[in-house]
Amino acid sequence: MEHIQDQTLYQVHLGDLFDGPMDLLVHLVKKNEVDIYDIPIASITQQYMEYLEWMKSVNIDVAGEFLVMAATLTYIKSRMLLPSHDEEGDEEDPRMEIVRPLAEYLQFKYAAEDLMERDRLDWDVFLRKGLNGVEAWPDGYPEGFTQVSLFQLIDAFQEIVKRVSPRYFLDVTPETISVRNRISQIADILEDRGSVTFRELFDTEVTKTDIIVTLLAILEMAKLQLIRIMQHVESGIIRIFRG
Amino acid sequence: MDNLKAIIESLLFVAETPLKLDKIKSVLEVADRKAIRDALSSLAEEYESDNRGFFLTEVAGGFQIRTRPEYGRWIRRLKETRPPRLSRAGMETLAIVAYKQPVLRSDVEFIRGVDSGGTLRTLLERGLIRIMGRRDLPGRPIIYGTTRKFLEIFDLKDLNELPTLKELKDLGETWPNDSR
Amino acid sequence: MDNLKAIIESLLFVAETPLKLDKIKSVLEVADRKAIRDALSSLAEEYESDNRGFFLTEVAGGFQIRTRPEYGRWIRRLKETRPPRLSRAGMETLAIVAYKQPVLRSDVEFIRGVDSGGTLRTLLERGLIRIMGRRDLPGRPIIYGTTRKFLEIFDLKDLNELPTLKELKDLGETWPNDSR
Repeated sequence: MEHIQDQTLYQVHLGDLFDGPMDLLVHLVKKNEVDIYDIPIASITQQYMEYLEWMKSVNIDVAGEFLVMAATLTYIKSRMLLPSHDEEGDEEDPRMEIVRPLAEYLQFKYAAEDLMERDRLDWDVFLRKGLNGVEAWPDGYPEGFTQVSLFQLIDAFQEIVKRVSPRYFLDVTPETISVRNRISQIADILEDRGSVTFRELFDTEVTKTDIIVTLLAILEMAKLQLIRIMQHVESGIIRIFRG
Repeated sequence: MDNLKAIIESLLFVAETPLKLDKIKSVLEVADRKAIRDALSSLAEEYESDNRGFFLTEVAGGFQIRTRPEYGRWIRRLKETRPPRLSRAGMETLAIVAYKQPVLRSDVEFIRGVDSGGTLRTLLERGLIRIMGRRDLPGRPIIYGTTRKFLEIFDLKDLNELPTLKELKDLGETWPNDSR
Repeated sequence: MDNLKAIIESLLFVAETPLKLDKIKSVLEVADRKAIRDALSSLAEEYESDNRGFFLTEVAGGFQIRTRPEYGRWIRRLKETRPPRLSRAGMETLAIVAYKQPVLRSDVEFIRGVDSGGTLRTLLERGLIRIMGRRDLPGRPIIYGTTRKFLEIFDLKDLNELPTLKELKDLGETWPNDSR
């Protein structure tokens, strides 16, 4: 038993060393100092495989993404071995399948480095903050109150869910949120103007989903008697009033 | 050390409590107390003669830059427009209203398991929630929803920006080496 | 108003987030935007010429006083700041969101080639990215973008200030640091 425990203790994830197959590939291409547009695919594939083998040998859990990339590399290697069917050589270099995503990924690696080189707040530059508000700020806030951000609101939400059953929130889905959002918007319009024509509420809709969402919002509001829906006897225009 | 005065000024600027001379001495590893003291007086004089919006004062055994009292009224005006602070109960209640609106007080209390009348009233007063109408039920209970001010304060374009539980769960755990 | 410059300076001194010109205008009830702008540039110049320990910068759509980067090491000593560790994965993901926004989780994962849920969540919790809305696709997937805090932390006036991505043809000449 102890032996097994030891093994799991030393288990490392390949992802801890490399963030993913792209990251490993960048490392190999860099180590070999080759042009990414002219990757010696056979040699890189071999090194990639050796790396995976080494990882397995030291008990590292190789994630699926690494295997997918291994398959892609092997496939490209085999395509390189086949003679080109197109005499004029118009056929695309099979390596492009990996070069394009690699180049794009590299762009963002550089961009991340550029960001790190800027004068970062709370590392290179600092603000004046966290004063307990004695000077110039005499009327402070009551104790026990904190300033809020969206994530704190979401945190509060998750806390409640942990405490009570998640089933109270089963009705919170992207679809119902969009209906709730529309209800809120219609309430805004009615607060500002008192009433609105049925038609107007659909004027800005662009997609079919939007139209359905607006319709569901109106129905829900009518059910809760937040609105009254009236039709003009002569013109036939339907108008929505605050309930 | 070059720029001793400017470095001390930057320390004073970020210090959250009055900065003791010995603290400056140890941070900068400067042996000469007099050099620090000279830099401090020269900063104090410059703030006076240059008519800065702040001054250097010796308080509670240390040095601190403070805004001039005569500008207090403007600073209070600035601070009044800040987002409100909310208690834990306030956040919870607001989260329930945001996610479950249009919602009744009894729904909120059923979920939270505690009386929430006072919290709802506070949220109403702060303009974060509003009365959308009344249910056709005994006692005509109030229906609550969030306001435009709520969206502004939480920097939301609309309620569609609220993630669902499932979506939060799908994102999985944070990376351990990223969380402080 | 007398002392407009000094009053604005005191506001900048206490503001916790970059102060927008319009905010200064409304707090001070000054109609003249140019007077405010002049006061701001004159403050910025004075901080330079007087060799102050801080400088005035325009960031995230507002103005803010910050300590000079060359004194960062002393302030870190004072505050005993530990490196604000965002992992390489975090920085990569942040860069992708910054440049490709509005962006879906699946777009990020396509580029990085790995699951990025946990990293996105970390960035959300740190307030560096935000949920911008949802795409009109099955499952209404969340759209991500960067926040004002992102601009503040990386000293950017706005997103247009992000340096352009390196041309693909230039890649491979220099290599990103392998900080492994």
